[in-house]
Amino acid sequence: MASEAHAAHEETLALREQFDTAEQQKDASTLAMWIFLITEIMFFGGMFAAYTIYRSTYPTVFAVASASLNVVVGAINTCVLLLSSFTMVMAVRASQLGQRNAIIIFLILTLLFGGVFLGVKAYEWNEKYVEHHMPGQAAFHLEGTPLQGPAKIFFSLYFAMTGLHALHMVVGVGILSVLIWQTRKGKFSPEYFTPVDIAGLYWHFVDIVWIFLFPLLYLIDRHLPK
Amino acid sequence: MQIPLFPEQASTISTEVDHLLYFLVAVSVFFTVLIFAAIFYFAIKYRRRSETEIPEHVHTGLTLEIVWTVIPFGLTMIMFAWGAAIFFKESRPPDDAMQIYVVGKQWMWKLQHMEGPREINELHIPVGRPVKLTMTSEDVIHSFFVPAFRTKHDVVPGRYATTWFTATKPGKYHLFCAEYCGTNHSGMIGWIYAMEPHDYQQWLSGTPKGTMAEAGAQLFQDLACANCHKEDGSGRCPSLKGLYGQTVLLTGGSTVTADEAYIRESILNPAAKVVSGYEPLMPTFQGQVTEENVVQLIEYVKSLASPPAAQQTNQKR
Amino acid sequence: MHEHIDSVKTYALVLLALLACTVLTTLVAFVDLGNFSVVAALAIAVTKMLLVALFFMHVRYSTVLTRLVILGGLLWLAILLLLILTDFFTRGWVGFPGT
Amino acid sequence: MTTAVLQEREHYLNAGYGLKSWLLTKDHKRIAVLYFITISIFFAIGGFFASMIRLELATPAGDLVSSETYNKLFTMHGVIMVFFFLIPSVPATMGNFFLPIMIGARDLAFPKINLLSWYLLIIGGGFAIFAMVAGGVDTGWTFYTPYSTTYSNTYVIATALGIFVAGFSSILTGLNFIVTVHRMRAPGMTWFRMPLFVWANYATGVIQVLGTPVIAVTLVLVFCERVFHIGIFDPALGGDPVLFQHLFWFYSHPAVYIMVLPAMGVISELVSTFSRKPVFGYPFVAFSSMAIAVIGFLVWGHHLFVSGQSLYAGLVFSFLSYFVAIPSAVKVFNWTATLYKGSISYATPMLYAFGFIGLFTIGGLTGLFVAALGMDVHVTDTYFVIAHFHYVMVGGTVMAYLGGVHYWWPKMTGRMYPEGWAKLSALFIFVGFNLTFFPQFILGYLGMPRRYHVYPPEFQVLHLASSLGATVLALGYVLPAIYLGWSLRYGPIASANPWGASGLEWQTPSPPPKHNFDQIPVVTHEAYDYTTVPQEVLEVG
Repeated sequence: MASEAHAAHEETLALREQFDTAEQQKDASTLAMWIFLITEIMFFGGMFAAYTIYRSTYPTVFAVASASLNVVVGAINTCVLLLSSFTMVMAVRASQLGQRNAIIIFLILTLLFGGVFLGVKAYEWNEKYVEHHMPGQAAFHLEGTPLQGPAKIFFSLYFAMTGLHALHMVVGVGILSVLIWQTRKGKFSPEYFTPVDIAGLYWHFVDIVWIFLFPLLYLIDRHLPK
Repeated sequence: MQIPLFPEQASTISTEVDHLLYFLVAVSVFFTVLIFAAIFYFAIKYRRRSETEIPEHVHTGLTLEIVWTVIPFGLTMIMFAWGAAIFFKESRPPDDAMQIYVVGKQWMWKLQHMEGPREINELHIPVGRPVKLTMTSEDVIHSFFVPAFRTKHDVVPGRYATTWFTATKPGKYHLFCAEYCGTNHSGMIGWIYAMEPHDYQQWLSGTPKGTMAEAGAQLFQDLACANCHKEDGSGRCPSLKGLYGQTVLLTGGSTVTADEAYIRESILNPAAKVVSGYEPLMPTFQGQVTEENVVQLIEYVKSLASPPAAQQTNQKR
Repeated sequence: MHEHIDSVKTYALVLLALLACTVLTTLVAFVDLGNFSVVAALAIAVTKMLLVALFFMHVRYSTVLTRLVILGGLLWLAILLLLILTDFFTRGWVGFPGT
Repeated sequence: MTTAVLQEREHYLNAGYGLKSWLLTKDHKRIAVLYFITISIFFAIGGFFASMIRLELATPAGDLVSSETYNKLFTMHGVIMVFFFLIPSVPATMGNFFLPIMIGARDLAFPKINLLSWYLLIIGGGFAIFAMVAGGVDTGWTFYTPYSTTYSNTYVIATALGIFVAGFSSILTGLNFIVTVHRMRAPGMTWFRMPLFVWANYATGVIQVLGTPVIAVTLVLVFCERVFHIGIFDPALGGDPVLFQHLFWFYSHPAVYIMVLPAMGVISELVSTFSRKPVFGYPFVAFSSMAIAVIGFLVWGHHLFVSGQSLYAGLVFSFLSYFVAIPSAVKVFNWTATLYKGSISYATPMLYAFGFIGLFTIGGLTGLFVAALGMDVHVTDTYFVIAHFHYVMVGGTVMAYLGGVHYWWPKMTGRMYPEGWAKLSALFIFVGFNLTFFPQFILGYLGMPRRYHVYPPEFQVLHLASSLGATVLALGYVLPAIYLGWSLRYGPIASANPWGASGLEWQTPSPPPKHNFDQIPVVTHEAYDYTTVPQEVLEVG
């Protein structure tokens, strides 16, 4: 393979012309996805930094504002997302085994759970909107009270963090749809299923972000009397 | 018109900063000359004499690598320690410093003396006496910069920044805003007049009467603060007598030192830190008082710190 | 690296553990642990992250390079948070004039 | 070799004609050329703003443009030069073109993503240019809050969006480079056989990948705050503007190394080739790139010494800042030592390399001034800082960029540039640059604040010297644009290896074929082994 001329292989999905072997191509794609995920860590990291600073500056206001979030809905939604991660990894497993129908079923389930998560998120946001919890909204619920400023910061972070998380979910849903279509067309085999594999990595990463967002946003000092 | 090549030294710190400068320049000149000389020397001595020559391999010397890692590192540590020593001095105003309040806004400097006089874009100070500036901004970030004093500090909205200097030479010195603040940033300039102490007293006596604390006391009445903050502690809110400088116990068990920042926050955002044992009843005064009013109120609260009261901590119940 | 195919049982157990952790973290939040509330919440979250990463993301079988990349990412996040905190947590330390 | 022969042989330039063959290309070499054209345009725009600034500052009064316009001029100069010229400069052009060839690969690992990066830069640049044309932006390239979020009524959002999108271009380039270096090296191309240019671009990739997302999210927060008035950095609501500065500089300080590290890589190539010796202390130079990439992330707080950051954070950041000075010094010493007992040619690229080493030394040493806490209090936000970073960014990066362009010009275009004109323009640039920026050190220590439209009259003489220097510098930049353009058609045909260099890129024809190598090379020796260069090739050079 070393001194192979460039035209030695036809370009296919499983092996593009710049690579020598399928193994090399798969390694490159996986590595690229992991590197992309650490850029995502830093992307969310900027907001986690802002969150850390403000929560330590305004602990009580953050607790009060956090208490207005619906903890039951939040917990259920967390479980839904974890379920979707499970179905995703099952889809990857099915691709390893080359079970095309199973891939499709698990991908559809993942898509479904992702959709439920987004739906619940939309419901929660709507609730926030109706209750005038949105910063920047006219008649913010704490307008005029001394809590107003830091509470606005909490809700700004809440919407920015959950919003960007949801945006990642939407992108994930798009990717899943493409994968389902590609699986139906028979693009994947036990020898080549890199797209399913790295889409899985992405989906699990988005799950991990939520694993941190849930306690940090919903569960601040719930024991305090309100 | 004279062409300056070196700024005036007009404060105690300025000579120290300049000494550090001499050291840094000496190190820099040494290394710059070394590198330039080496390049010129090698480039001429080892110029290519035939197109086909291939010079002999020179092996990397580990010793050399260590030498030119360790020596510069040692030098930089001297720079670090020296710079840090000056910075520490610049950061900690002496206790006996004369207090000036500075409020920056687009695009002017507003300065208040404790004795009452208020100035715009001009500051009169005596030489030989430390001057502490407590600074805030009404809008964007500004920066209080007096090149002749080698003093600069950003003036950030929403909080107090402090810096200090002791002028050593009477004269008229530039005051610049050094942090970009919008359209007329370059117009946000003024003058510092450093004066002999007796000239300063003379200048002071020619200004209107009424100290900052008195202005603050008036505000305290006008804003009806006294209705709740009763001096004997019988009001719905804690007494402010002797508060300044004390450790205050807060709801939730944490404590805070009652400094300028805490008093300012308590006026503008009272619920942020509530004194233990009190209800968060106080309304915010954001929008009702200017930054200048706030510093007058602070001066008033500070004036209540009579020595006997300062012995007790400000905890109710 | 995909010669390793985990069993459905493994994945199901991991899922159960994750769901249990979710319930646990929710319940713990209602117990007054003082400052340890945050510690508990983060400890559980880190556990969940490890479960997802090691099993669902196959970090257990991944190459040294991949692990280095992940550790690098977490290390950089720590740098961002810690060095910002050196500022915010030491702001009051200069001392109070007059005391 | 005659023109006829050149035209017969298929290479990347004649592998297809027409706009589509360029705009949809996946060939890293063509994408590099697209980048080259793009950033040259941005450099011209940024340079135009710079000349307007220097023209205005020739007199102390604000007589040429209004304050509003002046503020927009320096903001757009900074935004265009930093985000649309310096950050893509070396990696996106020469890195893109030569990194795969230097490690013996047919292309980058992800050619489509590479093309996508270019389109992202174009889209980002489109937003920035829209902001300029629609009315400009006046926040300074640093976007400090609350001015940028609440007080400025210029096109902040469009500009921020432009930077956001261009940031992803930078991330994807870095990602592509890292994966390529890990996975695409030719047989025998071990890590310590890679040219130092590859090491430098790899280290740059690490910074791009880890730093850029933070500025992206910071700009998102600024965007939200500006649009919805929600107060993440707004002091009126309890927010902290200094937090913005932390997040901004977490990226923007390492970004300085994104700009200068690849330039250092170019210098390693030039110094080695034109003294026909391996770079002295190769592993130290390679590791110093990695050290700069890592330590560069630990020092951002030195931009905040007077901002109201805590005293102790200031100490920590000042201390750490000195650590990043060491690897830079190690590089300079090693380059200089490479000249020792070499066979030194005075070809134009080498002149630029000499210029780089000298000017970067001054830029680096003045960095020690601004890292010293007590000194920085006086010189920060003055012309001293301006002079310091222009010595690094222009005296350093732009010098290396031009040196690299001249060095690889024959490889990229198949034509030689005119040596005499090139030497003349290198001289203009060196003299003009020093005349422009050296007086600014003195101005800064005198206390001349940066971003001043109107200034006290006693500073005029030094400002005038600076403006005169800028004229010479501008001439030095216009000349290459003319003679390089001329050489595309009339320059002498270049041989495969006109310099007698040793890298893999010189073992393919000029210009390289579409797939870089007819045979993937097998690497059997260290980088910079000039004994492997055939005698007849050396004679041609």
